[in-house]
Amino acid sequence: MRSVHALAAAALLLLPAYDLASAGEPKQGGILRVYHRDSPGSASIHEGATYSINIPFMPVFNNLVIFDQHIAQNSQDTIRPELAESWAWSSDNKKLTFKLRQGVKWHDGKPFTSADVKCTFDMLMGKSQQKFRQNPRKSWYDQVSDVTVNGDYEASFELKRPQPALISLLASGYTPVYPCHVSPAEMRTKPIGTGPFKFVEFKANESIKLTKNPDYFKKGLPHLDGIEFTIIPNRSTAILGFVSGKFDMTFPTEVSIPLLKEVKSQAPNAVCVVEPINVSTNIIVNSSSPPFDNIDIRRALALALDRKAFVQILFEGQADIGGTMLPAPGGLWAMPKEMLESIPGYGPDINANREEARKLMQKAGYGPDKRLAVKVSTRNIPVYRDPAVILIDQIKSIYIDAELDVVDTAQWFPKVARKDYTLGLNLTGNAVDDPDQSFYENYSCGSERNYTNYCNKEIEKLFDQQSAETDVAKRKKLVWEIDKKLQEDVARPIIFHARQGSCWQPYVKGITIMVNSSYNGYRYEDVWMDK
Amino acid sequence: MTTINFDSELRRAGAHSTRGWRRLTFLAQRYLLGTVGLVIMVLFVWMAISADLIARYDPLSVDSAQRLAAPSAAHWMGTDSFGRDVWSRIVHGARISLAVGIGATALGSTLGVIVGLVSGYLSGWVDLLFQRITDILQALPLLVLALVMTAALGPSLPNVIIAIAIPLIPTVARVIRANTLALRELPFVEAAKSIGMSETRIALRHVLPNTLAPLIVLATAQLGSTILTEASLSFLGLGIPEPYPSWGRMLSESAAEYVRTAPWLVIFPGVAISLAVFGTNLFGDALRDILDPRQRG
Amino acid sequence: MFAYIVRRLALMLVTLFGISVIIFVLLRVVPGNIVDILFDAAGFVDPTDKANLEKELGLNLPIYQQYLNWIGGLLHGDLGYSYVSEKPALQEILPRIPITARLAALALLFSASIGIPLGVLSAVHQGSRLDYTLRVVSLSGLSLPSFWLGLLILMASVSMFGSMPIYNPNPKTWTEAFAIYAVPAMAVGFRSAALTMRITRSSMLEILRQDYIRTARAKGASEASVNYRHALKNAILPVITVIGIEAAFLIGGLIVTETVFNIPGVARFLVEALRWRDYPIVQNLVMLIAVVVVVANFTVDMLYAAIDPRIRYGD
Amino acid sequence: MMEAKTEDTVLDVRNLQTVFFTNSGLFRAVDDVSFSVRRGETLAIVGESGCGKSVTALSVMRLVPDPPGRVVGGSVTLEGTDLLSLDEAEMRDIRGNRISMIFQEPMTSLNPVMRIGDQITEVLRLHQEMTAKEAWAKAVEMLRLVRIPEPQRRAHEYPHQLSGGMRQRAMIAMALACRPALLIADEPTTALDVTIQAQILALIVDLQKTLGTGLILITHDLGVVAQTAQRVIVMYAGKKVEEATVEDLFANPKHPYTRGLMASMPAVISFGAKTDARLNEIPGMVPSLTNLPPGCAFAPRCRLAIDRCRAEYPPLQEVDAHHLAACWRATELQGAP
Repeated sequence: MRSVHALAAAALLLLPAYDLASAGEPKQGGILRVYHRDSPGSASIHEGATYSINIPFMPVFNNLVIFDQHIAQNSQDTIRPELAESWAWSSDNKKLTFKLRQGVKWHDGKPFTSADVKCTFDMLMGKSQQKFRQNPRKSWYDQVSDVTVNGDYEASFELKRPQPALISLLASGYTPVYPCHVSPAEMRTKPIGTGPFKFVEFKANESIKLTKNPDYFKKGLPHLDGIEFTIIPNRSTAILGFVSGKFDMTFPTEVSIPLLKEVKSQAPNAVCVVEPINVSTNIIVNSSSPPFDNIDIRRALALALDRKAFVQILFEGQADIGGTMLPAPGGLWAMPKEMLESIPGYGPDINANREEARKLMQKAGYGPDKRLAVKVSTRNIPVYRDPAVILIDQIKSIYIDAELDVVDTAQWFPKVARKDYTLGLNLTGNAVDDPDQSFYENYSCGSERNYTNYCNKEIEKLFDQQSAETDVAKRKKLVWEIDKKLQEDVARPIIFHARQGSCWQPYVKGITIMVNSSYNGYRYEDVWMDK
Repeated sequence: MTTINFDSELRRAGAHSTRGWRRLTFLAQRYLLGTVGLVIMVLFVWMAISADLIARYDPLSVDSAQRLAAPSAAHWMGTDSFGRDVWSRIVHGARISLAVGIGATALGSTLGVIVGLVSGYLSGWVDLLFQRITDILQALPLLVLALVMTAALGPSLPNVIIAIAIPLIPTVARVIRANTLALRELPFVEAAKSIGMSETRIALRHVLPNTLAPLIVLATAQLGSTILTEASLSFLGLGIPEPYPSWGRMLSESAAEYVRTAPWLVIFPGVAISLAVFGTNLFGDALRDILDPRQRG
Repeated sequence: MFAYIVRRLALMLVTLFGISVIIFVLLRVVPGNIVDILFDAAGFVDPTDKANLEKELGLNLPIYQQYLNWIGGLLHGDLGYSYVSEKPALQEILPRIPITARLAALALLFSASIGIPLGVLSAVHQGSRLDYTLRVVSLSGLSLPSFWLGLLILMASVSMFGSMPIYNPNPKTWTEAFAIYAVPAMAVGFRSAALTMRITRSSMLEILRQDYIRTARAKGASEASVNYRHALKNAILPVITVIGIEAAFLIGGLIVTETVFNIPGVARFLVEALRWRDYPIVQNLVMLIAVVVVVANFTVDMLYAAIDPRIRYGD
Repeated sequence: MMEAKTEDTVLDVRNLQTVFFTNSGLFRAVDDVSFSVRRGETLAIVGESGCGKSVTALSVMRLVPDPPGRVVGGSVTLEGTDLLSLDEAEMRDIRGNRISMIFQEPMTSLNPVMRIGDQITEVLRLHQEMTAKEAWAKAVEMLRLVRIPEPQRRAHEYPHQLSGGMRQRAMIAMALACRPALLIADEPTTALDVTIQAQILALIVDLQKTLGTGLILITHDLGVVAQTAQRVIVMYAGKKVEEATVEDLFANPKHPYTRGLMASMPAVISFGAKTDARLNEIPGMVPSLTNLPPGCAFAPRCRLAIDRCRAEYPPLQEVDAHHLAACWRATELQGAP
């Protein structure tokens, strides 16, 4: 596995290394067969918050701008034009204007214009007549006051204050442009886009089929005749299907490290990479009621964590330890190692940390004879349950006897919202590797996804300060400081940032797995098959 | 005419072994499969009872240094990806399986007996109502009902036991009802009535004990199937949740990821489930032969 | 006979009505519904969106009202709309029925064609080594968790043939079509074959003790004639009942097998719909399964009457 | 022994021994029993239930269920052939063809899922070269012979559509279809209504006369014996205890057990019950066959028993001409009981 890891690291440095290695004229045709891990709730990317929707439907759409599909690390420098030919910030950094491509047609033949852009973002901001059934990323546009059009081929975003990160949000796979003339309900079942592939059918629990868009505005693309996703929720069956050659590719970023070994042992030719998915596993601590309203106990908890053990057990060493922001080398905003290790609980000497934690516990009145009994609540899904099992084992060392409390998916968020838990094990995914997205969503006062209701007005100010900062180096410094503070406050202790594997058959060319997001790299317009 | 060895024929028929140890060894030979089943069952029950003694490690204790260790003197059945000792988990898993098996069977049988007894004894509209209840429960396949029940009740050990127990009711109720109906007409029940014994007392003192044999046969047969149902629920993600080391989950969760790299994670839970179920089935078969003379071959 | 059928049909309706109430209530007393699941991935539940959505789906109505709406629709052939796909439930369920039906029919065929002959063989040679072997094999068949059996078959097929049967709506070759259905059918059928075998065996043993078997022997009939001409025709009656019961047993087995073999049939759909709390689908699927089971039992009784002259002509 | 083998002899049974191996021990169901039947003769075998009458019949048919039972000694000669030395296929040719048997329970002895006609046809086609059509015609003829009204229609019916008496008639038709040399009727009327009993019995005797068949009539009912049999053997605890002509036996029973049986015979012959009626005049029960006393098996129940009876088993002796009895005090007993 080490070699796969090393390979991934190499790919990271050489960036589009894969293409140089397998250079050659792309062959046309063929249907890319991919298995899908579960049946997405709908086909509407805007109404979803899982890459179960992004992956199969991103090829149907285009964004205004998009992260370069062949540069693994997303950053502002890798943003490329798509439906917009160019973009420009106003001098006060409060207006972002896009010049739109002309002659683009929706899959139903209607022309694409600036009205579609306005419709899409008005709906996202909740301003239009038509409403999404759910709108999970509304907060991305909190700083946008209005979207205006100038003729059919120009659209501008007016901002309340400078927010350089906006362009990154617009470049995410989560931000396709929807047609104005199709209702949100229709988009959930029969999506219409401008993208390289047209939607053919979506049979729930069975398959999703896309076919080549012959009128795609990028001439000569796509190479494939179509993409077929077969929905296989059972991982054993899915992997066996891939190994036996029934699929050209696994569901991206869905192969666990142990499973990767199985794949490698049965299909040695398969190309596999393991990359960070920018999903952090963290502990939500209910600080509004005893015993974790006591900062000492919260600190003890943070000190008791042996993050390396988590990574060792769950990822055979292949996951990253960091703060809120995705650690390097995948992440752009992670604090330096020395800084990280200065945070309580991140220091390398676990025993010393735990000794300190026990002292804190004793201070709070607990000890070997008076142990603290708590429940660790989490969802009944292995990726949630497994780290919880380790957590329970680790906090035994600081006089805490925890019991696992598994919660049905349908009852999880209502339960969390009711504050009906003491410790919870949670996963937080970040679509874009940008502090704005993760700080505001998870730590700002009153945000829906700030489960712990952490609210610190000073930090809140720092959030705004970094968000408005246009100098990247300065912004980084600010971000590090915030991140460190968040960890020290035990706002939501981050345990690790997961990595996942993706595999494809050697003849599949043109796939790049992103290293700092698992939501943005699935346009697949120039994927081809060498067979 | 061929000569006949009377002694060996008689031994085969089980003569000279009317009591004590010889009787037992004879039964063991006569019902060889049943004895094997009994031995397996006793072994598992012993495992469950003395789990704390024979488990060599804490079944929940995680050890990142010892993960995926192959079977060895230190870890007889190796360790899992958390570094937990598989032997200890199997042993404690016996407890869980037994809890599910016996818990669900006992609960299902008790409810079934109540429904069957009341239905068969009281007749009239109560019977009609209870029969409709059994009809309703019987019209849904066991796994479908258990699935809907666990989905509705949420994952936990007692809930899984309840979800598996409810679908067992109709079979038991039917057998008990039929038996009760037959027994009601028998002279000793008539006699009990004539000396003024109360209906409830008759039902409990006379009718119930006489339906015990078929009940035991039925319950043994169901014991194995409850263990399998739990395994199926685990596979569908609705079984007994962590931290309980359930065999079904141990098997279904390692089936994909460790078949080649750590086969002991797949083999031992698989063997444990199959063997336990096999044992109860063998024993149940023999028990049916012994207790239900109609079926005796 | 006619009165009997009418009575049976009436009782069937009562049973189905009871099931509809139970399943409906069961689904709704639990906290959490489709809306929570839809919001799940987003990581939070927006209360106004949730209220809107619940209103849109009619989940805000009083429970009896919801029930009446459902049953009212059902009587008009309107099964409602799937919450998830937003397509008519009928349109979602209907295309899956033939898949599962084909699978179940093959499995039943397999189970009967293996189980009945082996059961007869085992009974006729009661106490022999063959009998022991068959009993042990059938019991071990009943002892394997069905998902495990299915996975073993898949793994064996991958390592032996480098390929595996995975569902494909338009199989290209006959062999593929056969593999797609026959292999999973065997995985389910194996267990029910074991069950059928055991029941055939005990039924045969029971029959072989009957007086008329002795009569047949006294006539000078050969062993084969006694076993097959005289005994089997009688023994098959309880076996038919059992095959009816097995229809229910099979559906349970199919849930697991359809998941393992990734077959988009009715049984797996139920599991998925439960996960999504897609009530219209779950309700209607459970009703469908109940109807199948109830009708299967009814058919078996009728079949019984057709085969057994005592019932056909008797009162 | 009593009579020499003549050409007339259909069946000759010598020293037949049939044992059962059970888990409570060896059980001698038939112990050293000899008898013979002549063409057209009716031999009655009498005794309480469990005395070995039926096992004797099954031993002759070689239908003793094995395990647990086994014929372990003696010979059974039918029309000069030793049945015990035949292999199973040869024996099958005899059964239903040369020897037939009618059982006690007409309700359960016919296959419920086969038409009456088919069941008779089967035996015909097994033993005689016949087309299906011929066999069916013959079956209908047999039904007419046993006086079943509308035989054509009845042949198409199933057993449950016939009354008990009808069914027993059908059984008789089946048994006699191949004109056997010997018919064994094992309590053929016990399960029937009293009014039917006499008819069936008359039918059997009548047909036996017409066809010249030898008949072994197994019964516990001495009234039946008096009406139909020429000779009688009395069995007790697996052994033959007395044998005589009907006249001799009724006039002058020589065994206390036989005398007891006669004394308990009601004036009106009416055993309607399926099980043998309990004999009031004989105290005690039939002894357990696995645990027989060393002397005479009947001694514990016998009012006349002396010490010798308890110590030594009495041999079967010819106490009168053609009259055998196994009792130390046989000669002391004179006249009707």
